[in-house]
Amino acid sequence: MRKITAALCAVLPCAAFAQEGIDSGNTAWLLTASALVLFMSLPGLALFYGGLVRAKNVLSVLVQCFAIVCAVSVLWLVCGYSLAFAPGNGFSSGFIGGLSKAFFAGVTEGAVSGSVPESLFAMYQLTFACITPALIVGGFAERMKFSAMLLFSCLWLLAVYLPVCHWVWAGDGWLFRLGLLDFAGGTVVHITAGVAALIAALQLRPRHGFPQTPMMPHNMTMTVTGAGMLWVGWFGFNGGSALAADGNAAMAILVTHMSAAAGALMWSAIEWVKYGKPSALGIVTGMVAGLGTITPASGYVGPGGALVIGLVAGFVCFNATHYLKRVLKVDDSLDVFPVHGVGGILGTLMAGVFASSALGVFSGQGYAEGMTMGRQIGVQLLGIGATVAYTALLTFVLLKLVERIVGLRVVPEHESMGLDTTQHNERAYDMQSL
Amino acid sequence: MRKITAALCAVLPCAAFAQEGIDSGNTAWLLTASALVLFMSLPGLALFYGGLVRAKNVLSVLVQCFAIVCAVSVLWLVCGYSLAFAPGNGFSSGFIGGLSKAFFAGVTEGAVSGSVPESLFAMYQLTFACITPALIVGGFAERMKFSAMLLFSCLWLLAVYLPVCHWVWAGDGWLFRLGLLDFAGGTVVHITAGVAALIAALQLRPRHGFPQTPMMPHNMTMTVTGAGMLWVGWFGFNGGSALAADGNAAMAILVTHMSAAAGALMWSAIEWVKYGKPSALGIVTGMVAGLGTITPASGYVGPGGALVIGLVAGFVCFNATHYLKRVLKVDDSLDVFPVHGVGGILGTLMAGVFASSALGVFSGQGYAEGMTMGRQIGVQLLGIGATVAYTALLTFVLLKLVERIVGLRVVPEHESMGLDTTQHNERAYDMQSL
Amino acid sequence: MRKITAALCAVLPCAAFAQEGIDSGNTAWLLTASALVLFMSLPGLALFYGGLVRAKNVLSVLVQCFAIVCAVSVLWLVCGYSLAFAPGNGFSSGFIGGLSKAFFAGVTEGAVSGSVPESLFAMYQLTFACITPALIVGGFAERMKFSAMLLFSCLWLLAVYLPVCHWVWAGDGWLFRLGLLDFAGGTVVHITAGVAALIAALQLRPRHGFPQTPMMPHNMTMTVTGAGMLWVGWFGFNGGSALAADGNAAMAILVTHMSAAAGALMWSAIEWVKYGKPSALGIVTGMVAGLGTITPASGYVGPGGALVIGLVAGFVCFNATHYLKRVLKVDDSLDVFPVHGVGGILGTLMAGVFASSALGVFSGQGYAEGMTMGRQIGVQLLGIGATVAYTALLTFVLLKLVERIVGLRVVPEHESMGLDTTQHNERAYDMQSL
Amino acid sequence: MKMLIAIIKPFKLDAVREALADIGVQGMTVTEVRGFGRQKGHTELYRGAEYTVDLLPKIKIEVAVAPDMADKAVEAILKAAKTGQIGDGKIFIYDLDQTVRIRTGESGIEAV
Amino acid sequence: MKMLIAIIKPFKLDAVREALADIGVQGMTVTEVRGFGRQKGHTELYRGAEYTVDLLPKIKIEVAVAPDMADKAVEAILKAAKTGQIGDGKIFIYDLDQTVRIRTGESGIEAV
Amino acid sequence: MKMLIAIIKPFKLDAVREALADIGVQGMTVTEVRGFGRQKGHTELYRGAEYTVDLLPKIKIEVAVAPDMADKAVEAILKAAKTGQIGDGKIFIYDLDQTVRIRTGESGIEAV
Ligand SMILES: Nc1ncnc2c1ncn2[C@@H]1O[C@H](COP(=O)(O)OP(=O)(O)O)[C@@H](O)[C@H]1O
Ligand SMILES: Nc1ncnc2c1ncn2[C@@H]1O[C@H](COP(=O)(O)OP(=O)(O)O)[C@@H](O)[C@H]1O
Ligand SMILES: Nc1ncnc2c1ncn2[C@@H]1O[C@H](COP(=O)(O)OP(=O)(O)O)[C@@H](O)[C@H]1O
Repeated sequence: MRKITAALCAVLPCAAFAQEGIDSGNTAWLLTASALVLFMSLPGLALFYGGLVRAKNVLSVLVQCFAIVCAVSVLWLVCGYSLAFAPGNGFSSGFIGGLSKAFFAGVTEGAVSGSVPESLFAMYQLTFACITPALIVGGFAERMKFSAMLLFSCLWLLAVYLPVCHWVWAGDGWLFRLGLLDFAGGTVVHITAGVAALIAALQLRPRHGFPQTPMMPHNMTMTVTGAGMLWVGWFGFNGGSALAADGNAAMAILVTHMSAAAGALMWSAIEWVKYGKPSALGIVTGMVAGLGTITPASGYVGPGGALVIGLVAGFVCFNATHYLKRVLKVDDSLDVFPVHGVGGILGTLMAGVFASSALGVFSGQGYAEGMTMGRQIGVQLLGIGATVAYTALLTFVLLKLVERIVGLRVVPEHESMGLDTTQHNERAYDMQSL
Repeated sequence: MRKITAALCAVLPCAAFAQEGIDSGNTAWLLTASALVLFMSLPGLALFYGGLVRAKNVLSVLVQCFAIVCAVSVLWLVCGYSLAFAPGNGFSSGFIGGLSKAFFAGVTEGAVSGSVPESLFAMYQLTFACITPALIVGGFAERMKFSAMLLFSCLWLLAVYLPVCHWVWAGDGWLFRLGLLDFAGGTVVHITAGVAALIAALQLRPRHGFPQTPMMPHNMTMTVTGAGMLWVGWFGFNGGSALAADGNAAMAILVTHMSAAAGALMWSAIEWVKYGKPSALGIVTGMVAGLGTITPASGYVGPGGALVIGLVAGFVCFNATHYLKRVLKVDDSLDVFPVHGVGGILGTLMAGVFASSALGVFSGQGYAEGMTMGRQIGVQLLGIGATVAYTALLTFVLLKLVERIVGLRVVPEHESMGLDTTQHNERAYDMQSL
Repeated sequence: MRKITAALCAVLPCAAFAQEGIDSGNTAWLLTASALVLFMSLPGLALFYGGLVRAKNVLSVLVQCFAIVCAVSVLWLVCGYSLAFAPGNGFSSGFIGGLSKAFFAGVTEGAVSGSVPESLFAMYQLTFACITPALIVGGFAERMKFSAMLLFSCLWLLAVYLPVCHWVWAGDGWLFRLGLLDFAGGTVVHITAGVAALIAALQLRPRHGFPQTPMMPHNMTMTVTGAGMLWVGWFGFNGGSALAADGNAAMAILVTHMSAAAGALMWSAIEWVKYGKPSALGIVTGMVAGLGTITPASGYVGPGGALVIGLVAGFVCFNATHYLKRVLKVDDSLDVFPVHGVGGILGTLMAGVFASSALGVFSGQGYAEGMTMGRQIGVQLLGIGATVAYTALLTFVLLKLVERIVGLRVVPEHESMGLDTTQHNERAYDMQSL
Repeated sequence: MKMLIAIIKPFKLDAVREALADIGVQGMTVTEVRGFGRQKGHTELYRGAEYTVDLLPKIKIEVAVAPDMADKAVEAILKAAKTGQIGDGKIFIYDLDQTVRIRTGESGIEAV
Repeated sequence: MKMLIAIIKPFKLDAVREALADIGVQGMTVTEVRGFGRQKGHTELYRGAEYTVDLLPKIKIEVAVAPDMADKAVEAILKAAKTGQIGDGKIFIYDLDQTVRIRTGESGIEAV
Repeated sequence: MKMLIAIIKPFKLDAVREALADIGVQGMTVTEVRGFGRQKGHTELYRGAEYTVDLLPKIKIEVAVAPDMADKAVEAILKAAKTGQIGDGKIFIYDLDQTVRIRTGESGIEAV
């Protein structure tokens, strides 16, 4: 999303640019991309996650995804967009935006950002802010109170997402200024969500019965449906981050697609070798790993690089999932950290490698002027480290806070009855109603 | 959809305009928007409704939505598009279009409407004509004969939808000329559908067992899936109504999104306070209320106004639903009137308020030249009143007619066996097939 | 897809054209169309097919669709795109492309194809290459080994899809040079898939229990959901094949929509007359027949022609299905041949008729210069004949080969236990997990 | 104690439940089953072919009652479940050896 | 009267139904159940971990027959449901106290 | 032989299965049912209205045991399934006339 911020740099100082023309083709694509990224959250991710939990908890997952999207949207209007993308003040300007765009001040029908309406840029970015906390749901699924979940998600958006987004994508963000390559959210979205899910899983402790009792997905067809939607929606996620309908966007969706395919095939191959059979859950999980991992790299690498990135994603995320759940016995319910967190780290790193234009068939679009592979990897490592550390610390503190205020976890009886009945007074399925 | 008609005004008198250039960006967005609005009907609305009925009737709802889309499409080709959008004749021209475009006469590959191909304008408008009668299905669900449903939907399209569409969106429509603000179908779509559903619910009388027997949704995950699709598709519904990929479209999707979020949060909050727990059905119903309500206002208001519109929508539609179903005991099966009808009325009214550019943070894009808030509200009230009255009367008459011809309701035994088996010879689920 | 190849003609000889400008509107539409066609495969077609099989096999169908998309994508990168679209060598150039674009050589961010980035053209075409072998899955569903399915699909892509695609859509393809009208894949996609499914069904022999035991769809709501997605996605399939956001694309989606509606209504009408009740499966199957049949014609015909094409599609495909399954007792499990194969043949033929600009209200966009209806029909017949014969022969040989290497069919016990457990170690539904 | 096991038409469940409540029956267990008897199933369409579905959906109700209540309970079910058309179902009556309430460990008639 | 309750492998349902029809059994009730016995379940994959699923899907068939038909019916089920591998299932036979046909109120053997 | 049919709370299934395994019970059949007794259901929300759901999900376990095992098995179920709150369920005990293992045709106690 390099261009975003470049564009913003130019635009922010003077609103007079608003008169400048918008490009209808770029606008058409970003309108579409906004719909696609919303589609990833609702119903894509909701179904992907919902199918994986037990029948007694599926509605709780769906409601959580919906409620997060709604609450984040209102926060975005109030101050979120401004804190992420308005120019910051003085010393803190590298860390957090100012309030000059609170309540979308100045985001009128005529305001322009780059070659698209600023209202569209704000809408598009909102869809990213929505899906990030929704991803975390997978870490604490099947045991968190709804009230705690909602409070935590709002606080987390304000305290974690908005600052990190500013660091990486705002023109005055400190990581942006260092030249961090994160095209569509390896650090901003996947690392923050993955790390937060891990911390939440640790702090909430495992679901009752874990790990002896198998907690099988209640509806794998729902998960596969959601997976297909995620794949399609990711075209908007990565392709839209070019903020234009051009070669950059086109190449972004092509490499995104290749990495998804490679990740899926790798995960399936490992299962096939190890267990004799490739599974549905395996192929779609590998696909998500491939998609998450290519995300930061998608605007910088070529198809050959994408193939390698996807294969590495499938391999590493498979083993990370296995290690975390089976060896360390951490109950990150839907494996958010090993897939998104690890994928985001891997991808941010590999963006620094495969952006190089000197790798033959594995070449990317090349580094910024004056950048070398060594220095770029250094910046990528710094970005990863800062994001991981900041997210882990803040998430821990916020969860402690929420625990104090409303408590984190439902009582054991409610956990065994399921969250649908106890948190939402509903059952998902009623095939017998006469 | 002001621009639609403005554009049409210019285009209709002389087909020579067809040579004028089309804008590829605007065309790209309207192609996409057409797909999005079709997606709202199939499978979006079909799933949203289908999940809410009992398992024995789910296919009947799905088939009804499909059949309506198909039948309306053919009618649109034959005469629908022409009656809605071709210039009318003489005295009647404010009320109904002429037949000069029947069988898409003149709608060639080269014909242009505004800055897009006229074939695209016709296609886009068709998707609105499809979803409107499909919305009515919720009013008479679980008890209407398929033959009666199909006949009624066709007649209703011709006698209600096409005229009202002409009034509001054709350059020579009487409400259009008065300056009614209805950007994307508060009157044309939501009020007509809501009122028709109410009349149908009254005329068909309640489902057997209503209201003592609870008739619980058979698959809430299906309903939530459909809700997510509706939200996404609505970007095409409201954003596409700008007929261009510009700031107007961008702002339309932003305010649409905000109203959906606000409606959902409000409905959830009421449930939380009143019953101690927010439900999945509640959050998605509030979302639909927010979306339906912002529809007529979406091209005229700003984000602050949208927030208010969404909150009001959640509050009023919740209470309307409760009142109609629990107090008046009207069996509008899936609450079409209290959500779409009431929402459409509210939204058309509030469009007249929040279009004002003098409301500070709640300002909109301003009134047309020479219009004041008072006069605008007067026009809005007139539009609402005329649409409600005309729709109610015609719907009543058409149902009487259909009753005469084929009868409206299935026999009680068939109702208790379910419409899937008795009307379509199928069962939705067969998990036991060996 | 005439323009594709016309554009390619211009582009292929000299890569220097890469500097030429791209159109952001056309690019925006093709980005969207790529997402839409991917959406047709995942989850559209997967759900459409998945709902029709028995509960014990649904995951196998979903995994097959996913695995095909993944494997085809990697093959496309390696050599597929090049063999289909790079200029061929010498004598063979009419039959298969060369390897000059293997590993996407030269498909850089800056490369242009017509008015869009070449990477986008390659991506868009890839989505067609993915769905074609996925369509074949319906022919051998519920009994083929996963390993055999994967091997067969890869070989089939290389040996059947890529050559036929080159014949019809590459500038030096022999059928392209003859002037075959196949806008979006009547021969390339539907005839090849339909014929291959038929051959596969014959060679694998019927499912155990066919035809005495009814093998009812396990979840018709899933099938209807997939059908809705297919309809929407088809806008990208046919509309995107214009490779531009213009009147050609707009008319393509309009006629696509009309044919779908007409096919659905016709199929329903036949059921209504014949069995007294129209079914859900009937209406969606008629819709798919209408869509498949209009595909080759979609860029050349008008709405009137589309109506006729849809009606004919519904009528002929209904009877073909009945004849093949009930009279000939061929177990093409999900009726791929009678719907897609027969539809593709019909549509390719009727494209030759309804392209004529001399049919009054049924007129199309007219023939190429120097072409008459008689000659055009001759070319269409030749294209159909060559595609059918080539596909049948090659599919037969490839299946024999795969049979030798890994065997085609699961053992009877596994067939009766279901492919989900035996091939993928999973169950689709587990509503009892506690 | 007696155990009455009735197979009824699904839409009669509410009526039967009420009828049993009226005579003081305090508990029951309900299962979804499929069955056939005289009633021979119906046809379903599948892409242009009609199939016969033999097994029709039914509801099975299990009610344990004290021996002296058995006749009254049978009576109540008969009345509530009857439509007079084939497929109305059957009542099967078993002798129960023993009944135990899990919560209290009580057994015999008090446990019903 | 006797009530035979057989637990069989799901894919044997059709065969058993036909075998019973052949000897003149006119009705039955079918329930989906899960069970285990000697047969100990199978493993399933879940993101890189294998789990054992103990309870396997089975079909329960209930058939009420006149006492003199019981042996023939058992025979028929045995023959039709047998694969010779573990997990083939069981037949449990109960004495029925009484049987009533809801449609007519008939009871006893005529009601079967 | 005795057939124990227990209706228990769904989340107690694992505990009961283990308790029975511990005393050597080798097989069982499980069905999902719904029921009510003292426990009267709960309310559910539906668009601004609360409804009472009478029939609650329960699990039915069927275990055939040799007569001398019956008491031990009842004991085991009682202990494992009890929460002390209403809705814990019931155990119904039937006499079994006969048991047959389909795979081998064995009958009687060996068939259990
Ligand atoms: N012999 C039987 N054994 C077990 N269940 C039976 C038997 N006969 C009937 N049933 C059950 O009762 C249901 C209704 O029986 P049916 O014979 O159709 O009713 P009726 O003869 O009273 O009209 C069947 O669907 C089946 O579930
Ligand atoms: N003691 C028992 N009580 C109740 N049901 C049983 C019992 N033993 C077996 N079953 C049922 O019979 C099915 C098949 O039993 P299994 O022992 O696996 O077969 P077999 O020993 O004949 O090979 C089980 O899945 C279970 O449903
Ligand atoms: N008389 C009965 N006949 C059949 N099943 C019963 C009967 N009483 C209770 N049950 C079953 O047992 C379950 C638990 O019964 P309940 O009375 O709520 O428990 P308790 O009284 O032991 O607290 C019920 O849901 C129902 O399935």
